Amino acid sequence: MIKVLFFAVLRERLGTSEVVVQDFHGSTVADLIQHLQQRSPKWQQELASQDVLAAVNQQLVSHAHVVEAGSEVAFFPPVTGG
Amino acid sequence: MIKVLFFAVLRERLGTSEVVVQDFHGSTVADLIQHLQQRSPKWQQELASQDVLAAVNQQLVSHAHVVEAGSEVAFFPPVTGG
Amino acid sequence: MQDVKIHVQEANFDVGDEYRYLADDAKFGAVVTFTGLVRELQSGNLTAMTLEHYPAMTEKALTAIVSEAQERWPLGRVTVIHRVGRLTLNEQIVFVGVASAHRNAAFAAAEFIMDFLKTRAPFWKKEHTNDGEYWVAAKTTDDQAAARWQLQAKKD
Amino acid sequence: MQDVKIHVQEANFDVGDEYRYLADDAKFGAVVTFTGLVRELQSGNLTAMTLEHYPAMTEKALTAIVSEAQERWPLGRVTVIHRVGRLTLNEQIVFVGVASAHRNAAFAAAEFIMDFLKTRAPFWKKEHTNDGEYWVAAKTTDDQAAARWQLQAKKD
Repeated sequence: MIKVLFFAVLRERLGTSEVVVQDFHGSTVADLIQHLQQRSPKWQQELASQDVLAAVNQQLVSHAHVVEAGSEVAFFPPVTGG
Repeated sequence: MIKVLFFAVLRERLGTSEVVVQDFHGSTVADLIQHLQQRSPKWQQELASQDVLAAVNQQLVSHAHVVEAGSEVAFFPPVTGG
Repeated sequence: MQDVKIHVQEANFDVGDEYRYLADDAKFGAVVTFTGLVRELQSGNLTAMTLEHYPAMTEKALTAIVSEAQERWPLGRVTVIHRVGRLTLNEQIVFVGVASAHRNAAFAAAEFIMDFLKTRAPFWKKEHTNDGEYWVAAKTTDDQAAARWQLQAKKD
Repeated sequence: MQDVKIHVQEANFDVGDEYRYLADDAKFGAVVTFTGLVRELQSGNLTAMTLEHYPAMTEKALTAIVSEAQERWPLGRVTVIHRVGRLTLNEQIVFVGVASAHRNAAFAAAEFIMDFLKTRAPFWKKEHTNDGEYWVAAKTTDDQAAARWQLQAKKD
């Protein structure tokens, strides 16, 4: 099981802040993105950008990072604080 | 006539904060230093350092700067404010 | 981390109070502060902004940035405050304050923390204007500002 | 110079008040402040220090430094306060504050002003210790800090 969170414009466009993925058999963040993109054309489109940032267990990682079962994975647009 | 001011350790070592030079026939700050150095061996020594900074009319200048009659010339050690 | 204060909060902060805390440690003679405020857009019709964040990650990310600064420069107290929620025009958004025995270290560390906060800490701004609401786009200048620290040897 | 406040004074200053003045101009979203304080010597026996200056020149020199910063970066309000006279341990000596629309300009300008204040403004410190009085020697690191600005193109 993987908990997936979305923030900011990505949260608004997908219409959800959190989904739980039970059936993920891939390995990396990129695989998880591909898995989520199968949900609908909208998900396909919104998660397609190379600009989507990923954090695994609250740490920024590259899309090549391996996702262990039980992880919290967050996807969000480039940050704009400060 | 040239008004000459001294600050900080230079003021203390020369024992004066201000002298008026009436008979200066040189041209540059370096000439004025040489002129002042003739006053005594102490003045010779205290004004000998290349580190002595000069301001003419309250502007930092090089020792090659030309000194006009009526100027205020100040000599002081490297600054240590802040 | 000792002497590191990191707050993510809706409440405002007082720069005078934050300065006093930083200056209170008598070993460090240089204190640099940065404060960022909500300002008018070029278009002139900003009414407010909302700061969203990723609560579980925010303090971790800020702590990691401050730790990296502490590895690069000898620092005393360090404070980072970032507000979240709804902020109106001229309100304070962010505060970074650094004490050090060396002024150039204090300047460099404060700027480093801001540059990485802007590119690595999970905050997002939405602007509310008379024409609607817009998520702020990330600036490539912020990426460039953060990237230049990678190029610098840890020589400061 | 409009929006430039330069004070050379015996009185103390309040960083919170100075910050508020800088932040009060609603056009500029970034405010950087630097404060320098009297700290203990390595030898640990400082009792006080005296700041001497060249009154006719001091404000001129500081104004020239601020003008140079304004030519390099787009700045809002700028404040420079330098105290003179006798100061005891932990007292504030100097304040530099800069407002700008751009945070990197605010940081750079504040550091630039401090670097040149340290090498071009006519102030001299004498330390009073249990062992006697000593004029502080100028630091070559201060000269180096000022010199690096000459090497930088005005690209910021």
